[in-house]
Amino acid sequence: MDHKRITFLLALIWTIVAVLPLFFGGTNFIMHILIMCLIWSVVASCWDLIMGFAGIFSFGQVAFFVMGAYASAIISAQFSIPPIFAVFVAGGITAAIGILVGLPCLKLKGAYIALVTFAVHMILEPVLKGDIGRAMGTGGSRGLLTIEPMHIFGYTFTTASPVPYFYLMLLVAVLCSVIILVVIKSHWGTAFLALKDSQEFATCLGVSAFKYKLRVFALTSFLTGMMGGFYAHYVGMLSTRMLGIDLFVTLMVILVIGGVGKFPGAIIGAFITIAVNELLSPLGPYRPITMGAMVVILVLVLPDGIVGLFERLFSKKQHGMTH
Amino acid sequence: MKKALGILLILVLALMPATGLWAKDTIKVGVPLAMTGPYTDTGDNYWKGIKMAIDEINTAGGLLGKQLEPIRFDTQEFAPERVMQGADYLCGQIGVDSVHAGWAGWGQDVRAYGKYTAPFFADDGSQSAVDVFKQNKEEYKNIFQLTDTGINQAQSMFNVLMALPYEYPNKKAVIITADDAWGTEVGDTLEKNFKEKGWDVAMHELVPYGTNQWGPLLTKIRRIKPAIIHVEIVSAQEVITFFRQFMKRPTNSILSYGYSLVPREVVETMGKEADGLLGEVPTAMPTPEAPTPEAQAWLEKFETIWGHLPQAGSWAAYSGVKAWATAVEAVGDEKNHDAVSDYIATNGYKGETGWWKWDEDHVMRAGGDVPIAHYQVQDGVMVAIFTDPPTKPYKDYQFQVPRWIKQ
Amino acid sequence: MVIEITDVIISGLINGSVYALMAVGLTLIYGVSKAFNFAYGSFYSLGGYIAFLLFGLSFINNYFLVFVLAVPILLVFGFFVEKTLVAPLRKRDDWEIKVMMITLGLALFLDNSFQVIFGSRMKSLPPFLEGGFEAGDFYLSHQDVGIFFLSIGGILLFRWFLNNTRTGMSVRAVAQNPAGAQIVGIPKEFVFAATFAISTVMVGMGGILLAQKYFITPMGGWDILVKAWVITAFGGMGSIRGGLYAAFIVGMLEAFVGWYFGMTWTLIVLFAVLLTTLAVRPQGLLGKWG
Amino acid sequence: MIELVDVNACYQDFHVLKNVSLAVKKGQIVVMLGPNGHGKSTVLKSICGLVEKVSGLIRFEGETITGLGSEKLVGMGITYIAENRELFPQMSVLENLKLGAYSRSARAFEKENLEKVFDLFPRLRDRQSQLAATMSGGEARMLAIARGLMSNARFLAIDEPSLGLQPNLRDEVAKIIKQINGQGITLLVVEQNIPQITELADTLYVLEEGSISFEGSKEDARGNDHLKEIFLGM
Amino acid sequence: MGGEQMLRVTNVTKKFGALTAVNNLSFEVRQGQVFGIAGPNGAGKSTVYNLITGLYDFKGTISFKDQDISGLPPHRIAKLGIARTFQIPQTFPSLTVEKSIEVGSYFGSRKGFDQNHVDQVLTFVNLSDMRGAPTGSLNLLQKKMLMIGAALATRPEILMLDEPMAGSNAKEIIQLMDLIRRINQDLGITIILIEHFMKVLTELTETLLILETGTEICCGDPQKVTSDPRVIECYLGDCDD
Repeated sequence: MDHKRITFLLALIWTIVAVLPLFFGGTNFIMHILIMCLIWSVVASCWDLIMGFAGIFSFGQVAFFVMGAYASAIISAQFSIPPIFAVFVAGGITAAIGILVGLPCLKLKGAYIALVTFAVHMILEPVLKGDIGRAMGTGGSRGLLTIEPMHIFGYTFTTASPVPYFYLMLLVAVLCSVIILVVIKSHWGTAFLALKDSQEFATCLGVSAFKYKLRVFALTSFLTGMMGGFYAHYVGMLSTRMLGIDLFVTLMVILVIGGVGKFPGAIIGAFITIAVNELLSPLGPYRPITMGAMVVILVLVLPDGIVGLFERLFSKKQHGMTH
Repeated sequence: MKKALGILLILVLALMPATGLWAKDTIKVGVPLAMTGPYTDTGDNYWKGIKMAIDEINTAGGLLGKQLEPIRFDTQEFAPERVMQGADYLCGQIGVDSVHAGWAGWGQDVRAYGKYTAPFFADDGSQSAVDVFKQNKEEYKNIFQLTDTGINQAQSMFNVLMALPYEYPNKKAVIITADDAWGTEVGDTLEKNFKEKGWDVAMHELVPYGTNQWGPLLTKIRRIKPAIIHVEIVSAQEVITFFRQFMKRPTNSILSYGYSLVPREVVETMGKEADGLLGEVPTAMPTPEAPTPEAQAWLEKFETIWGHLPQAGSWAAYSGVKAWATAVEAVGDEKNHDAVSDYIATNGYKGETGWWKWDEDHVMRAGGDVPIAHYQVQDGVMVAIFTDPPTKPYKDYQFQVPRWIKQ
Repeated sequence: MVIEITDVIISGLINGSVYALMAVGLTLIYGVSKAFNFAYGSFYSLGGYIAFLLFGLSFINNYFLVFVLAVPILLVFGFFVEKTLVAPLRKRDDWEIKVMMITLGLALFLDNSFQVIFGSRMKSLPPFLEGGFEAGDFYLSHQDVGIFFLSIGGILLFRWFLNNTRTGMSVRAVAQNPAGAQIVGIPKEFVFAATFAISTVMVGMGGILLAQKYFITPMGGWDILVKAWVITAFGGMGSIRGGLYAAFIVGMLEAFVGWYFGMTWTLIVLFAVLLTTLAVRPQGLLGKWG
Repeated sequence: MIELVDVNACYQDFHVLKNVSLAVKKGQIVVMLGPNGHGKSTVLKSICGLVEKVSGLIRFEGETITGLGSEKLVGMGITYIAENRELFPQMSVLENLKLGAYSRSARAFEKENLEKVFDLFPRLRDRQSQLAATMSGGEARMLAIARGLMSNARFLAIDEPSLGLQPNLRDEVAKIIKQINGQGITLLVVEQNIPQITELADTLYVLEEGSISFEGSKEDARGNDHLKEIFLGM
Repeated sequence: MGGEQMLRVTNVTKKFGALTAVNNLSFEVRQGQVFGIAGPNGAGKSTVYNLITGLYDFKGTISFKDQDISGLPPHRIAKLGIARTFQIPQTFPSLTVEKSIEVGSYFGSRKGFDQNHVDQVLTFVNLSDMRGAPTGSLNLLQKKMLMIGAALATRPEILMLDEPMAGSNAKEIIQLMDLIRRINQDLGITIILIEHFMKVLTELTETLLILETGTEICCGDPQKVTSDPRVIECYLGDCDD
């Protein structure tokens, strides 16, 4: 998809999302879901950036998110840093961990990278719950029950009136999507694609696989960690339950629906997935069954997600749109 | 396969709007419980009690002449934002007049539902939930805990262990708990108590859920030969595998399972094999024989409806609904949430075993007519042998020295 | 102390043998078709549930009959899944990630279907061997010995199958050189589906073997998936011998770490060892097919 | 025996063969020449069912075989011997050979063919248990040809047998090709580094840009200046 | 002839398992030269390229303008001024023609990205009309041109071409030969050329290296080399034409 079309699509999505509070502003439940949609849309976009564009099978996205959330909560509590700064510090910490995780991954291939990054996810829970975590102030298995709410210029965002926080998150999500767009559009994105298509030729043209792969780890884990921070200060509570398989699968479904490597598909995917998940909620145990069935069917029927479907419809008229 | 899935999907989509239709003029009751994921079974226990209470009220003509209508919400794994979503959905979106939860998230729930006014009944059994409550008693006045905290429950377990008519061969204890909030709360309290009484806690192990290879730990236990082993993992798989592997070469130890004796599978799977195990249930309806005729009637009714004896939480959740209904009758307006909450807090509720009184932290403290019951599995059935506090033997039931202890 | 360490070693050996059976199945699919099966753990539970259902039938009263009936069911199921879900994706450039996604979806579907059909409560099977060896403080149950020998036997049987049967050789051929396999007339697509089916049988049999000891639960397979995955990568994806060594190393490591440091450390140590290994040898202990 | 009429073949979007027509008669050796990358291998692979998108008519002994997969064709007696050998590296020589006789029709003759092959390549007999990966280029080439023979093929398509061979072995390859042909096997060979093989040819084809640009005997070819220029380069 | 020494390969050996792909090879390339490498398929020609550009590690030393480049990662070597193409055209299907050229300009050029230079390169390789097209839609010749263009965009001092003529017809060969000449003479770029067509090599190159199973058979003036009996025997066979 060319950049003009992505920009247009982004503008369209965010405009629609921006007016949603006019309809749902009074219903906390829906506003809350919308805020979660915004958060997941950024996290999923980051995942898409690293997996879809850079072609690195990183499965550590949820782990980075949780790290960022804990880091921000702990920093703001222990060093009394205002949350609005703490989230960036948390992003920085997560980025540093992202680079550390990225280093061994440079040498590895597809499924191994998936394993190493997923290993980070698996280790995180015992670490956060165990002695190390408790020493850092994670509250062990009880989790953190009091996290300072976000406040800017004396205004405190509370969950009781979510509309202001919705707009704050919208601003953050717009900024993140612009960052991702700029990255895709800039030489970074070109480097990712070139490395993904033909690493040999790309490196022989001077593209440093090392540098750009580490950068994508750093960037995506920074943004993801930062979103974790925003999440923590919004919800006000944290536990290692986030590391359950549910969230991981939800993010995967977002990508399946949105389309891998089809930015801004992940954003659309996030809104659809979270909405469908809520709609299916009354079905109780049939909800995950339906979600699972949907993934299976969608991968077969709509392998490039919704954006891929649009593209296919477009490219029939307009030749030459490769994936 | 594809076709079948497609049909399923269509069915689901077709069913969706149907769930959104509610009959008019009912009182809506929120029921946020785990319907999927690892806590499904505990969610089920609570639901059975809640459903029984609601059906009872409805068949008796409803509350203030209106039928009760439960609105369920799947809390999944109690991720913080999920708990919040539940509160926003049930209280914010639907506008229910009371919420009956079970295990709902160790304090996250207090926050989430405290924002609203509808009376909220939870079975957290957690000191951290009480701590959150104490931060703002006015704001959280609609929150009611149906059971005592883990600290007090653990204290009670210790009291009973010390009161058993049995002479311990040594003063060595082993504590194994799950690495969750409940497990650590119980484990830490027990360790403190043991140490105060001059016992040696030779091993205090946290284990992750899903542990079912106990070889390495049992190896250590066999060396220690403790007088008491306390296991606190509220998941049948773990405690059964532990027991079976322990029984291959048992030590002369009393096996205390605390709250982890109560998942229905434990006794149902093992039957008489489980004889000798100790455990406890807070806010309990002692079995097999209830303390009062009303309670006995309730027990029998539960068994007729669901086909088995009540599990931990069923009766507590049932009583929560009844307590709220009593208060609503007294206040005369289900929408006056504050008045209903105040009524419950000051007047309590008279249940099958006697009076329920919430303390100033809105916790149903163990004792009086609603004590913690301590059980031993005897002949394949959970038999209440003690109640606490105060620690006293229950009816004529006797503690039996487990068969694996060689004296 | 000696008895304690013997106990730990035996516990490591028995777990290692079962891990080996599971890991060999996973490494097999990866080695042959480069597909990563996220639903592998769910197939483990599936095996258990099939056995549970079979034991519910009146004419079935022993494990032998269960195995005889369960194997073809698992075989057909695995074959069917490969043909309908995995094979259609193989033509795509990004099929690797698509296969991961579709099998993840399948896992979600299966696990929750188990939950709806069988309930979230665990299911148990009758023990297949009673009693045990006893010598002083030392005890070894017959069941564990049985599990050990059946697992090892299963792997040896599989090894024999790979080395000595025509189908087995064609599986190895596709793994080593798919183009070459096609040239000599081996139906590649069939071999892909067949290996998928065989690996389903292996993990399903694991599920049946362990059901009595560890029970069957709807979500019980995830643990198995993660372990098998770690072992596979540790030993070298696609290397059966590597997987075998890795399985026993992991089994021992778990036993010793759990005994010495505590159970919560096993996962951390496991992954630490894995990461260190991969940092030094990105292809795992034993690189390709061995 | 083999006949191609207006065959087209594509790899992904890349149209490799354009209306190729050729014929190989029973018992013949036909040699195909042409610049690298112009589709010679694709012709062989198309015949042997190794190219996904093939259209046109391919006939084997009068029977249409267009679109059939290699697993069928190998059974019918059509076998491809790849330029880059495509052996199974972690298997022994014997295992490689046995797999050569994978098809149902070849299984019955496995023992017999094994003897024949060992007679043809005595060196392989001595190295039955050696892993293919550890063999030298020449031995591996022999093994590839031997594996092809194990399929009991009546038609062999041999792709650049000289690839990676030491010069002194080329004579041997030519000799073997002659011997194989002598056993009654029809051959279509792509080879331009071994003049001896060109010498053996009953018919020569030249493939340029995916189309046949020359068909005729070797004598005709010698007289053709264009051919000299494009592929002999002198 | 007689320019400064650009690239020196000294005693380089590369083994893949039991196979020795390159065996104790030494040669040097001087500035402004067109240096040819020939030899039968599988003689190790492409491997030599992979060693020079840092894709594989090896024994021995390779130096570029007196700087030892052995062991440097490929992107560093590219940045020093060594560019290459591949025998099987490698392109970036996710990128357009212009973007692909930009990759070279942005990442490989010491002078940094320069739009004018990209435009010049596009014109030079005859792809200005296709700049917006996705690389997947190109034909074989265009893909080769694009590969050469991307390599040129790095402003290399040495351009290494791997069988550029493979799969081309007579007309295209002439076109490509002309392009190579222009790169060498107009842009002053030293060229190393792997090729099968003897005619191309004899016409274009000043020095010709013949490889056989990774070993040097002969090296020197192409006319002399092609008349060397050892070469005729190994490479051309005793062709009676």
